[in-house]
Amino acid sequence: MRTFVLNLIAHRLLIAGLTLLIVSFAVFFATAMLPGDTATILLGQAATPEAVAGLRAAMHLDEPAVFRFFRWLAGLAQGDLGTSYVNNVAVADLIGGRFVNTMRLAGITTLIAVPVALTLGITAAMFRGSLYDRIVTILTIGVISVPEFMIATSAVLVFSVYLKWLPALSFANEVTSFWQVLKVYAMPVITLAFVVSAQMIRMTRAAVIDTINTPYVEAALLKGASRPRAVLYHALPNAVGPIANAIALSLSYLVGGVIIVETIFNYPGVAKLMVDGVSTRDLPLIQSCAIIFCIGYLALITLADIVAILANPRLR
Amino acid sequence: MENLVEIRGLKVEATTDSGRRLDIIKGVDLDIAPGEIVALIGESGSGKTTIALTLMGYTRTGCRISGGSIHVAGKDMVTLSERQRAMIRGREISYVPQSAAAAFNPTKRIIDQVVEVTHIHKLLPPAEARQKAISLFKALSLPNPEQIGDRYPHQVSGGQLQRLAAAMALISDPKLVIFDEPTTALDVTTQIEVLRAFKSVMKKSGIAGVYVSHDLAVVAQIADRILVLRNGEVQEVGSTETILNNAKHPYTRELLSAFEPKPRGDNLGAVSQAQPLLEIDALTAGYGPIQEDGLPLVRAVQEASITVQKGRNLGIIGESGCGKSTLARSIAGILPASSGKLTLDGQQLAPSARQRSHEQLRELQIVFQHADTSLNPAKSIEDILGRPLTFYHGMKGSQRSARIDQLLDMVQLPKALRSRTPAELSGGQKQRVNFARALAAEPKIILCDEITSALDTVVAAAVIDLLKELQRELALSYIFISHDLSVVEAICDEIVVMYRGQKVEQITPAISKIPQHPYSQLLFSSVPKLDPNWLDSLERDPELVKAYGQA
Amino acid sequence: MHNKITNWTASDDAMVENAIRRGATRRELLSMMLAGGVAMSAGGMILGRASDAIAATPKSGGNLKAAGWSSSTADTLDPAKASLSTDYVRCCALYNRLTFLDQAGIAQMELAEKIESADAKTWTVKLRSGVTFHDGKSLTSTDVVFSLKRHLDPAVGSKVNAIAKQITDVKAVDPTTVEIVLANPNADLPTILSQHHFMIVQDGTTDFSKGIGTGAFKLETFEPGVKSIFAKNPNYFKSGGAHVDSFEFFAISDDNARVNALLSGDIHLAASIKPRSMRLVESQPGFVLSKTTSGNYTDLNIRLDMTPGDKADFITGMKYITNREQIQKSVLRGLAEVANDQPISPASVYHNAELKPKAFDPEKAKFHFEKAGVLGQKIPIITSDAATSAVEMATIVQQSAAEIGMNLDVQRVPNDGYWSNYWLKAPIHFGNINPRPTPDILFSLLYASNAPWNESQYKSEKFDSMLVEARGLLDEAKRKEIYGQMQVMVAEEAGTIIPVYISNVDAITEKLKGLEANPLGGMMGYAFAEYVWIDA
Amino acid sequence: MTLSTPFSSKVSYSFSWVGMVGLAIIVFWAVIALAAPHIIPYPIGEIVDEDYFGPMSSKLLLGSDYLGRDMLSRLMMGARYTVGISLAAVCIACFTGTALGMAAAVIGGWFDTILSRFLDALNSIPSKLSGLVVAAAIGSSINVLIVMLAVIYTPGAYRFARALAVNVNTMDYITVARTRGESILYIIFSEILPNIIGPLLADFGIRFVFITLLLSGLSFLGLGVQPPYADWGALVHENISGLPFGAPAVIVPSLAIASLTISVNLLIDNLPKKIRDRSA
Repeated sequence: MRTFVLNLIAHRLLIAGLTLLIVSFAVFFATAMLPGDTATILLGQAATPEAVAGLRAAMHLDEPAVFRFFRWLAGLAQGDLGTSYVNNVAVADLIGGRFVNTMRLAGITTLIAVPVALTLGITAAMFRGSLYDRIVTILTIGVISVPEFMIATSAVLVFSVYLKWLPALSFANEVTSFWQVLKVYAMPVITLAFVVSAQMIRMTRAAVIDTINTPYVEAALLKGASRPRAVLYHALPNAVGPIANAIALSLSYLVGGVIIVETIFNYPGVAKLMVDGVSTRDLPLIQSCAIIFCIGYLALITLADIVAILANPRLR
Repeated sequence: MENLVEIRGLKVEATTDSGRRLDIIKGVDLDIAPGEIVALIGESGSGKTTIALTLMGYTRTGCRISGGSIHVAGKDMVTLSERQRAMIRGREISYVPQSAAAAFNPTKRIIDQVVEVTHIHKLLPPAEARQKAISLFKALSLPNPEQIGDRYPHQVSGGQLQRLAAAMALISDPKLVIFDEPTTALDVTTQIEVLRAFKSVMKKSGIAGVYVSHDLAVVAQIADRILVLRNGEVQEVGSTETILNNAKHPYTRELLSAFEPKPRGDNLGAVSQAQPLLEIDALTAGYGPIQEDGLPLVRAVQEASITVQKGRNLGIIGESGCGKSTLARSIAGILPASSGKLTLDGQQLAPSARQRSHEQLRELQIVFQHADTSLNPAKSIEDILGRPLTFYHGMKGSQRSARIDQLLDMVQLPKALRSRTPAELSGGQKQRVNFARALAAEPKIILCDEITSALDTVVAAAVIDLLKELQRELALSYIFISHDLSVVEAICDEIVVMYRGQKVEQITPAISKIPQHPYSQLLFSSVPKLDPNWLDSLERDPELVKAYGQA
Repeated sequence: MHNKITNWTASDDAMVENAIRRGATRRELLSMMLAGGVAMSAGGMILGRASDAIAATPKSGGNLKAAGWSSSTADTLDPAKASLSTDYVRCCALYNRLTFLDQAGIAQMELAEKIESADAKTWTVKLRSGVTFHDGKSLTSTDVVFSLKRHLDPAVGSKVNAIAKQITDVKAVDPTTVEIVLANPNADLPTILSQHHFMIVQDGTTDFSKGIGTGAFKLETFEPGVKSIFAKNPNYFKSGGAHVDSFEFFAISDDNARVNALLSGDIHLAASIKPRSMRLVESQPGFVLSKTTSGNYTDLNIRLDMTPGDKADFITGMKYITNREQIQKSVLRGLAEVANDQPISPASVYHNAELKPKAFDPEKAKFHFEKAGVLGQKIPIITSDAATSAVEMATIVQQSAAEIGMNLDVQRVPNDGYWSNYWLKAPIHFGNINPRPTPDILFSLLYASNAPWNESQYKSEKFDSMLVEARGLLDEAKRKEIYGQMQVMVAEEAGTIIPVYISNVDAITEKLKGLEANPLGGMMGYAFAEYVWIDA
Repeated sequence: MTLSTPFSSKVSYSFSWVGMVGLAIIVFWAVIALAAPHIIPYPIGEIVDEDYFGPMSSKLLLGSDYLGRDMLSRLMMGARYTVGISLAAVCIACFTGTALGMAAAVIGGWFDTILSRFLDALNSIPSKLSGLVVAAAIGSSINVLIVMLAVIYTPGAYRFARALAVNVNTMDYITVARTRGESILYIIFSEILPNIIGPLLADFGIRFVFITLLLSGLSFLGLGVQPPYADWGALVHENISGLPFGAPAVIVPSLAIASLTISVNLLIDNLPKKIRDRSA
């Protein structure tokens, strides 16, 4: 049985690897199609034909795209993300600190959003059809229908400009104490939590309701179990798979989808870095960022799959 | 003696999709004395489970108790608060569900679920609860009583799970246990063991019981009293003896008559020169990766050779997992056989349905066990029956419409049903439509895979009669796959017994060929009889049971 | 979105920089150069508190925080490559130039003690002594030679390569003297050397990430696209040095977020805010707007060598259909002056006040469109938020045109890549030109036949010869007259419609003192960090 | 628990009032979108107010925007873009995703594996960033926007439809159809689709909301509908400076987005049910 599970997990990892390969291929060629010649852009007004040709050769831009793809892939495999076209810094150095920032923001948001979303989703399912359930359902739709820049801007206006409780920017103030961490991260995290929670709440509610209607939950109720016990102890463990999947999908947004929040709170994360890369046609940077987002997504999805496998004794 | 249970004028109402309320239980009275086992019997939808559940003050979604009183051990379950009811559930009254496989939580260990009641009601410390569970496992003659609880539900067999469910119900020493068709999903050989285990434990501890079933023969073995229900009303009440021998109500008689030996339409003489219609030669089929020898890893059917004669019916009988359904799927080309040969009316059939010709597909039709899943719920009966007419015979418009009417007529369904969807039909009606669809192709042979097992006794008998009648009219042949010997006996000229993927024996009941193979003997002897003493007097060779029993 | 990404126009912001300084020396030579400068602007002022600021005594200490509007991983500390406003701010903090422009647009000496020439062709630069770099090394002539020669090396990719090309030779005469030889006489050299790109770096520098200069601040942290932190340079050669102890600079590209950061007290200065945000800043106590009227403008360019710009009547029609008052009032909320289709703003002494803006006249426009045979045709106009207010201007022109049956198809394209992919290339598109210190530079860059950024492909031999003639002239009145005529030529003949000169508005907290008007750019010509102080 | 009681032959529909309110709001916006060019009080590019972020008045019912343009007119025209683009994109995404998802479930094998991997790969790139790259590569016109949004949301629709279809695919009636010799297309559209259409519609609703929001997110990044037109998200964004003053210019389009997305979901959660009145 153990080897069976290990095989399943290995299979999932293999699939993730295969997907990553497809992604890297797609990313490379999509970015290679961006208009504007990199060499010309880089040289700016000093772009004489000879200089352009020289730079193209130096950057291997004169080679067929397929060669460049494999060159890039080989580099990636060795952990070499390449060198930024724009400022000649190793892409890994550019991404490094930003990646930590992105992960920190995503991590804190996860810590807040996931428990809240699960609680709301599960309780809504537990009291399905009640006023509470209706309110939660309407609110989740309501919240996701407000553009996130609107949420963020309103929050800044209220908490920073008028009340002056929280800083408007997320990095401008040096963070030294836990209290400051709370203050600095409060607004971006709340904004993001709004954005990612709604879907988690909906999916959790649906998944739990699916399992609530099973004979074993009825059997638990007929054993005299209270409704909360029947839901938490009997229904929930069986809903782990779909819930993990919903969480993974929502959290993947935190890796690459936070560009608006990063912009408004001036938070130096990877998404903003990638936008910079697009503006400056810094292909190695764009490609590396895209690959990071894809790895993040695939890691989350694969993790959710593995959690689902481990949570199911039939597969264990 | 004071009654343990007194139900007076119980009414349960259900709310329909359109918000209309209607009574599904229409004023039922019921008394149960301490230690007495009362059976509730009736076809599906008669309200027997609903009544049983109200004893715990429980109704399923959309239903509610609208009238009457339910006194259990002096407390009225109707007026209690939900919290008070929960105090009683599992502790004073417990429940053994119809399908233990579904009622066990797949993600929890069995022992944890068995002792959960003691935890919820704080009856016993965990260690003691565990000991008690193990002693119950022993009493229910479960193998490895010490360890079995540490397994997950999917790791034990259906019969064992059903007994484990009983242990779960008994661990709190309840005053009343509700058995909801606890053996319906089991094989006959397994059913005997489970019934015996239930009966001995109940008698020993003097617990009262409510036994819900549609199977009169099973009920006869365990119940002291029988309550016959139909459409939410009590038709007849009496001791088991009285009901079996002196039934007054016509519905009860109908139930009883389903057990009478059927007169066989003897068409054997008519087709004296037997012509082979379908020849199955050394067929092997299964699942899993293909091994070096070119055969799959799991061989559900091994080297089966069977011949069906024109105009005659073949029964394939065996218990769950014997490979009979796999055989049917291989014949139909759904699961291509790995080796062996199939010949239909002289033409060799390709293993996969995809490679078979239009005509070949038409000539061999298959009817599945579950009419619920075999009929597309999104389509009307008219569309379901019309499709094969268009597909195979190119029929359109009024011609097609007329033929649909004919088909409905053939399976004895009113024409008014044609615009309905399957969900609006009863189980028996659905199975008839399912069958009519096969007829629409005008096949030479129909594979019937357990088509009556999901039906109530009375309905199943009617469907079998219909099949026989159609055979006489249309010169069809059937391959009838079932685990129910009485059904197969009623319609088949020859019976193939299968065990673990192999054909064990072929018998011909019409010419009194009696089973010789020990497994066949075990199987045949395990079919319950209407005699209340049948179970107690049944003697089975323990060696045989050990060798072939699955429980 | 005011992201000026890869904005080459902005890259020349440096050229127009000036600074305000106490105790700067003046040389006779410079008075001659007055001609090249820009007069004190009437518009440049700090609203409501100019006099306070001048009267107040600077206070030392505090940590200055300010936000610009654009930044990316392309951020650099190499003055030759600086191309964004944030680059200029950083370079101004770290380095010095040989000269700088004061608020009157007059070149003043900074690292140079004096700059002299007999023929305006061979120049001698005498360096100030006792100036040290952040790493302790003294400034010598080799540093200056290295810094200037870099611009001539194509491999460096200097943004002012085209301007630097007139320098044929630079050599160190002695440790404090440098000789510069030009291809042709140019009296404007001291002004040219005041551009940001000509900042002096240490000889042999290849890695600019350390930011070693002679400036008022030392680099502490530099994260491209994120932020920079500077500490006061205790050994600054100017007496007193910077007032603040440290200076943190970054960019917030979202206009609202920038304003909100200021209002919440996170920063002291929010650069270049949109007119629509002014009301919020004004409504909050403790904050003021610093307005700088300069020669910045957004123009509609119609290429003369492509359809429909090859029909003169089309261009005339477009000039009449452009409602300059409405752009000035509605788009820019009054923070602009109506312009007359030529680049020399009223802030310059060379501005031709006789040349009146074309009045909004739909009837005349219709007449000209009909004459050009384009009425009713669908004419695409490329616009982008990359050019300040270009999208709003486009919609105003579009709306006016629609009323006379002229179908202008406004196509907004992303900021990103606008300057490399659309600017100068599309038949009708918007541009955004930052102020330049002299008409010579403006005309050379934008209107001469061989101008690198000839937005409408205007070609006139007469114009070219007038440009050369004016450059050599020492007669101020004559020079002004020629420039006046050239303005008329541009307004009448070129395909560039310049509806208004746009003011720059920086929003600041009242605690920030010492920020003064600078006619040539916001944030005191990007060099504010050295001069301001925080009045706690 | 099914009860076999006599069937009534009458078929009726139940439509809860919540669903009706949702439908009414959608119809309202659809009518506005269709009629907008004929009923807007002012041309949407015309500056009618000397002031900006003007309040509601009898002349300008919803006040004025940041340039002094009439908000009512802009909002009405915006309905065309928000409703039109989102609807077109969500239709394309859901149709493509559903068709491919069902095909993958029915055909299985390599087809399923490759398609699933490919669409998973597509899904793994953050939507706003891929939007940015696409817009940088080929510019942004309405058609590009629709196709881009559709492509971004196709993998999700695919995943969802495939999961549903895989379940249905195990049903016996599909096996019956296969052994009858039916084609893949027949099985997909005639046997599977009708059984998963309900959940698909619910998915359609939530995807519609996401597309509307992504559209507004793209306007934040400077992509989107061409001026002087603007979708609602763009209206919110361009006027967000008016938020501190509670300007109708920013509040009204926000409410419009919320009203549309919420009512789409209310309608889908409460679609009219066909009721055959039978017990339990």
